Amino acid sequence: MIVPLSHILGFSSALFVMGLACVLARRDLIMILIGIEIMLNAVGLALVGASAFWQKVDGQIFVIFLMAMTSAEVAISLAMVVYLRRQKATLDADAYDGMKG
Amino acid sequence: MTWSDLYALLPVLVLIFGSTVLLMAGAWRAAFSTMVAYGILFSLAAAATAVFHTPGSHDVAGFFLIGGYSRFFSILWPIVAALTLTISFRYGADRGFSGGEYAALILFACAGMVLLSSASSLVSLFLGLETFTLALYILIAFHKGSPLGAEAGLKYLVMGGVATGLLAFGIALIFAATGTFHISEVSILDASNGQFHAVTLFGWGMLLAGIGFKISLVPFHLWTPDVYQGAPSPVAGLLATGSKGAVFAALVFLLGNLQLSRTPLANLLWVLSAASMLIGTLCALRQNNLKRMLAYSSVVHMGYLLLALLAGGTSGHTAILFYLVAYAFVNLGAFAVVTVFSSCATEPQSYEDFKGAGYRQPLAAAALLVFVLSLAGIPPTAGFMGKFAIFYAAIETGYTGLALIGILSSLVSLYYYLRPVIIMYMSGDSNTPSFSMMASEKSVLILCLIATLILGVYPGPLFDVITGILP
Amino acid sequence: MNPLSSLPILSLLIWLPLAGGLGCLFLRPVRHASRWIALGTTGVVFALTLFLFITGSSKNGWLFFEDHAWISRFGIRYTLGMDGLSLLMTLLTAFLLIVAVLISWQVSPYPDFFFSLLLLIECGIMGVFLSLDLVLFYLFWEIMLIPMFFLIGVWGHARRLYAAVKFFLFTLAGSLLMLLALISLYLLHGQQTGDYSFALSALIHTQIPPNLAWWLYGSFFVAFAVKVPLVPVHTWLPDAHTEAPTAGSVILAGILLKTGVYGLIRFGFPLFPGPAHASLPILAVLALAGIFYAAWIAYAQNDAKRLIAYSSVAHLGFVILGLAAWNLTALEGSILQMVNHGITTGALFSMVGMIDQRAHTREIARLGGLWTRVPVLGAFFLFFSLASLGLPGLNNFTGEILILLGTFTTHPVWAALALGGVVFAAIYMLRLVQGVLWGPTKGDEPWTDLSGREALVLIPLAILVLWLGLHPSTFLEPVREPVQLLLQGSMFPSMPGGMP
Amino acid sequence: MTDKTLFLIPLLPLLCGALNVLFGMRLPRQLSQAIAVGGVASSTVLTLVLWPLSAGAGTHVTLFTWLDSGTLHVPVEILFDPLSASMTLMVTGVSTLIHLYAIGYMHRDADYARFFALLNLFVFAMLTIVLADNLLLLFLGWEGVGFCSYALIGFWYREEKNASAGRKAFLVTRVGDVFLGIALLWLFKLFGTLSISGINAGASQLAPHILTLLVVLLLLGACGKSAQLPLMTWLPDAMAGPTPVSALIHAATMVTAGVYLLCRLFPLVSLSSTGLALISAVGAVTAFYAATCALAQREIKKVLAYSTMSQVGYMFLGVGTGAVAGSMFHLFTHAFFKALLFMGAGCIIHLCGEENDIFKMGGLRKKSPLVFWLFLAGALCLAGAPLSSGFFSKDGLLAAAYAHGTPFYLTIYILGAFTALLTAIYTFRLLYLVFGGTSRFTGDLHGLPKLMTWPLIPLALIALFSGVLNLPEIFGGHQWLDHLLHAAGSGESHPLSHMQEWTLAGIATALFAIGWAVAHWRYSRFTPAQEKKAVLFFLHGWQADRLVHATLITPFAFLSRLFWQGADLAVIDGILESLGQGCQSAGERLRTLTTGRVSSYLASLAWGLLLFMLFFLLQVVQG
Repeated sequence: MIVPLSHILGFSSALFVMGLACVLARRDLIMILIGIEIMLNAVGLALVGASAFWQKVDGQIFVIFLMAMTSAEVAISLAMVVYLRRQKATLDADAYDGMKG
Repeated sequence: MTWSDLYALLPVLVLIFGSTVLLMAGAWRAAFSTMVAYGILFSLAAAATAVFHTPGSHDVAGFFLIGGYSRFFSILWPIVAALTLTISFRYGADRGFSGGEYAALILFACAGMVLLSSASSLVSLFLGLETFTLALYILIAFHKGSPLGAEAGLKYLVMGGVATGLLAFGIALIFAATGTFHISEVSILDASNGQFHAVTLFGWGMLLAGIGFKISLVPFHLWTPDVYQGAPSPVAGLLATGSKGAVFAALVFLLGNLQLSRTPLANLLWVLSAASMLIGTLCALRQNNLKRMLAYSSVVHMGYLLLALLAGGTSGHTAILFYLVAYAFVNLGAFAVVTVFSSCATEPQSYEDFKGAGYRQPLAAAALLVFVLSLAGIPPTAGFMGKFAIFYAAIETGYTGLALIGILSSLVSLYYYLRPVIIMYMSGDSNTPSFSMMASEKSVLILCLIATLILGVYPGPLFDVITGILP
Repeated sequence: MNPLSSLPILSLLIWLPLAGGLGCLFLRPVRHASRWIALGTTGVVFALTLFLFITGSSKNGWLFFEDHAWISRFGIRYTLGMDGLSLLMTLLTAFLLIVAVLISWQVSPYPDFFFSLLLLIECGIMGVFLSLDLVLFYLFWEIMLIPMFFLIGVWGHARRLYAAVKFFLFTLAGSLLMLLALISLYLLHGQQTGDYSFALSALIHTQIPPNLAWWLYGSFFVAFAVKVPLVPVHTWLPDAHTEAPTAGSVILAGILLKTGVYGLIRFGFPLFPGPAHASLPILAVLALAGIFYAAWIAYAQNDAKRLIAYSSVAHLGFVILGLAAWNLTALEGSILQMVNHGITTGALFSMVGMIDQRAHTREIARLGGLWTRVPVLGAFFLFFSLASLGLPGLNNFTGEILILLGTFTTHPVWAALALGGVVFAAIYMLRLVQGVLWGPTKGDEPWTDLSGREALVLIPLAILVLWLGLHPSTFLEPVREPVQLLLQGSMFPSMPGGMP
Repeated sequence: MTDKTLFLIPLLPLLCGALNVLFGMRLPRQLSQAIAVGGVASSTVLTLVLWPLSAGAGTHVTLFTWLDSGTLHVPVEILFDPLSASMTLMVTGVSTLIHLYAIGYMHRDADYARFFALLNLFVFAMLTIVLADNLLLLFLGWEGVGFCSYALIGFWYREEKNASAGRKAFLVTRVGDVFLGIALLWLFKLFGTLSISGINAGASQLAPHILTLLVVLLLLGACGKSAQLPLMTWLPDAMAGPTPVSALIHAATMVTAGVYLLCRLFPLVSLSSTGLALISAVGAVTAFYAATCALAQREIKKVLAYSTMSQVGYMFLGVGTGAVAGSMFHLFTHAFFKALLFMGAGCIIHLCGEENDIFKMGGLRKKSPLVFWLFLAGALCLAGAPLSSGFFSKDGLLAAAYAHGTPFYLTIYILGAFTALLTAIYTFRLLYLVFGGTSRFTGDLHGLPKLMTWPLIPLALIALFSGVLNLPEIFGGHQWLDHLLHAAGSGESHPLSHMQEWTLAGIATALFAIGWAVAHWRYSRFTPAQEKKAVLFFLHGWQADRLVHATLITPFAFLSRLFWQGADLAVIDGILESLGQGCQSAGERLRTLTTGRVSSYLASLAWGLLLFMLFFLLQVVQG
């Protein structure tokens, strides 16, 4: 293996944290969703790396599942964005605070 | 994947088949009630299949372990789905739900729950979890006319997405550290696996955080009340019982065969359990919205279940399974009452809407009474037996401290469980509009009521079954 | 051979009221059906207990015993047993329930609901007095709470919600601890003997490490102390008694409080003899505190019901003192006094209810001159008040004097102090009597004197007051043997499989 | 006729009382009255008929077992011996006369049934005290008379004052009863039985200090019922009751129950010389105290009440000297003349139209000579006029004290003698103020029903001549009562020489004469004047009530409120409620975390994750 597993894990962790930071920092719904996608892609990276390290295809299979799942989620998310946009003319996530306490 | 594998998964296949059929049939604009009725039939068929279908112990592709344990949940979750659908007849029709999608999504979610409950690999765990989560994203926001529903959908979507990320990353880390997804192998959490010890631990941390979100443990619980409140009541019932229960079923499997109390996780779970019991209880004290109260109460109950999980062993796992069954009927019943009280346009938002219900709607009120008493753990209800089993397990394994905290929280919780009772029976004049319940709603209430009481006074058979099927 | 012995008579005592209660609910459309069902059910139950009392009181051992498997996972069995003590308690329960039904004859609103709750309470109490399996006992112990909570909460007076919730929370606080303790005890016993069972007869043989024994006993004790109630966990009582409807007060004071003492006698002492005996002085101190403290507070009350409620605390102090003395005479006195207090206080609460119906107030300052208006009612009130303050020849005296005589032989100072409490009792009771009966008449609308139904309630009570006062042996005979066994630290052997 | 017939003596009044309780309101007045009188009269007759049974050690009968538990065995048993027989005869006889008088007295009261029922119940309870051979049974009667006294004092309950007086009587006597009760418990512990005969028989085995304590307890019990210091404050107030009640309960019978108790248990009491001395001292001091108070009273019945207290004090004094028979003698004579005086007072009050104040009477001798002569007969006995019954009985007691010869008993004698002087003074003060001089009474005199006067005539004769019951030898008597009661026990006797006896009789006569003279000088021509402070002090019974109020009642009421508002509501409920409040406000605060905004939910998720990671980092670092 050319790249040591630790590097892959380090890189994907960094990517994951960046994605998480995006989710935490942004209020725009689209940006939050993008952050989530980044996190999930970091997962895919780590899985592929680990799969290579252990010489097992399990991880790669999981990545395929993950991609399918992600696309389903994206579809739902986008539908949701459109739906929300119709409900209230904003995509600021914090604007939706009708329920609290 | 062989034919025998498919044969073993028969109940799930029935669900998925039903779901697909309904989804397609929905294109022909069949009436809502017809579709829901078919949905009920499919889920009952799945349950019946599971009852009569005995494939024996079978490991499907290293993903799903089919056996008594999974069969148990293959019966339970379809029943929950069927009940959810049964209470939706009037509720959904009033709100213009499109029948095919609604029933199909519930069946689909149910399939996810069954899969999750029988997962033997982290991959299948993830897939099962995501299957019903995705369905729930839609179901929560299903009522298009409701701003609250949209808000709830948004919150669940965003939080769920992040939690999915955590979960997946945790799984990836564990895989990186151990090279396997299989639960029986990754569960070995001792320090022996050298260099990757840290990675494993971080992986577990992520995994637990993701799961903690799904079962709304403190501090990942904040979404719960909002989502419960915004979601359509039947869906909230499914969310509260099925989705959480399935996760716990998987957790028992995941953490079952390691001596939890000896691992570093024990301390963490201890704190999580205590915090969930206490904070959930305190937050529920001043709630005026029944659904939000139920949400906080579910936080508390997850704390109890975590306590049983921590205790582990046969007692702990028996307690969890029993509690899940009891909790399913009780909570579903409670949400059914909310559904029954929902008018065309709105759901009851505050306790005041139940004022005097004890005399206007005796059956619904009596049912809610029994359900909240059961949640409070007062005999002769299922909740008492469940709590008894949990405290039993806790004391047996020496978690007396947590048991005491549990006692304290159930004492305080009595106060908020009594509040709706007081409103219904002891607050004088009625605000409740007179309405007559549909037979379907009545039957769900009566079924849940009887189940709650029977499990409370004669839990022996269920305990025996559970003891027989534990992995 | 007893003709009833082929019947599961103990189960009947428990489940008959439940069936009646459900009957009340389901026959709602029939006008006035519920009250007759309630009267019929309580009547039949009373007849059963009376029959048992007449025929069975001289036998040895358990008079009746039932034992069935129930929840095998935890070794919980459905074990019921009746000895003299339970017999006496069930008799009292059955009797007071009839009283409760009769005084609530015209209850409104929701009479069917009301009577079904009454019957549910009877079911719970009977279960408590008959269970010999700890979990079964606990089950019934909690079941009693819910209907009582409703009685107070729905038909109570102004502060009923506060009182109802307080009642529920107090009692639950105690009993939850007991739940933990009984599970611990069970596990300990199972680990020692391999026999995992919640049966009382098995658990009394557990060898408990002293330290743990204290904790466990403490948990049980708290549960029972709340119910008795002992100072300082008594404050639920005045509120609950005052706010409850008349029947609720009668049942609360007459029976529910006794379940606490019964629990101590049946479970607390046999299970934990070590700490129980070591804690007798504490018990005595609490009892004495109760006697004086509650009497003192009773004097300051303006609400007649609340005054009687506090007097209950004081009277129960005597009962506990008898327990603390731990000898035959004192214990018999305690048991007798439980019955006595049930009768007298039940009667007094009923009477305050009757007065309230006429005067629409229970405030002592606004009552007065009752004798002029309703002399018969007044005479009964005076009679029961005298019984309550311990006039010899009436029932409370016999109980108190047995307790005191028994206590004095071992602990003279306790008894002497407690005797001082008798003066206190006279002080507050006479204040009540004076406020209600004597003085000028207030208001001038005519009142009807005792109605036939009310007389039907009061006359049997009055006869019992005299009977217990002049010939208590009738009621002491059956408890002698259980008390002797208790003092020896053993109990009747259980009889697996039911009837001998 | 079996011995069990003896039980009829107390049970007949009980039966008749019960009849009146149950049906009195529906019966015609005559029938109700007849039942009441019949019950008591038949008891009297029965006592006379059964008198032979009392000979020697008497007759002991058991009816049934009352209490039975372990070693405790309490039968309902009575002892008909000379002591109880003579007391029974006195009680029933006097009661019969008073019942008759009461018919006249109550002729206008609508509540006659209650009155006669209570009166009969009282007689029952009193006879139970007298006849009981078991302390617990005695206690039953003891409390029973307490209750009847309570109910009868407050008979006219519409006035708050009367009801309060009854309550006070009940409570104060109950304080005494507590001590009696303790004695009873202790005796049971010591002897294992509560039988009076058994206790008397076994008393000599007790240690002296225990005996003394027991006697003190018994004495305190007796003090309550007999209105002796310090439990005497209830008696003057008890005069709020109808006059027959005062005559029966608060003069003739109940107040002497304490004396009877001590006599009954004399074999035990006599074993403690300290105890005896204490009894004497209490008696003498009370006698003196009450006499001083009687001097200043304005209400006719209160004068008599204090004089009763004073005379009962003499009886205690007598018991303390060991003169049981003497005390019983005085008890009997006092019962006769005091009942007579009270009923006479009732007549006077009735004559004057319910006027109680002697300062507003006067000149009644001419208006109603019959009442005057009857009252005079009683008054002479009370004042100790030579050869009257009171003279002999009181003199006997003083002589017994003198005979001891110790400085202590001499002091007692001197106090007693001085009290005798005071007695003469207040008696004649009363006579002069009521009957002498000119009438200060405004208004018409009322007529008297015949039944209010003629029962007094036999009583007056008995009162005057009952001295023969125990006439000392120097007057040619045989001390019949002394011999009769010998079995009841007596202390060590100190025979006096005839010379000493004559001297004592002379002193008594002189005191009587001086007292008369003083009263004549001061009150034969009376004009009401402003009362001095000292007089007021005596009028209010040395301010005993105020003292009790300040030291006991006020603190009691204060504590009662303190415990209720302070401890129960503020502390216990307060702590619990603030716990509840704390939970609620904590919940409120925690709820604000659920802001409704996704960003803060995400933040909390992130914080939770951070904590998880930190936790695991810690695990990793620790290895």
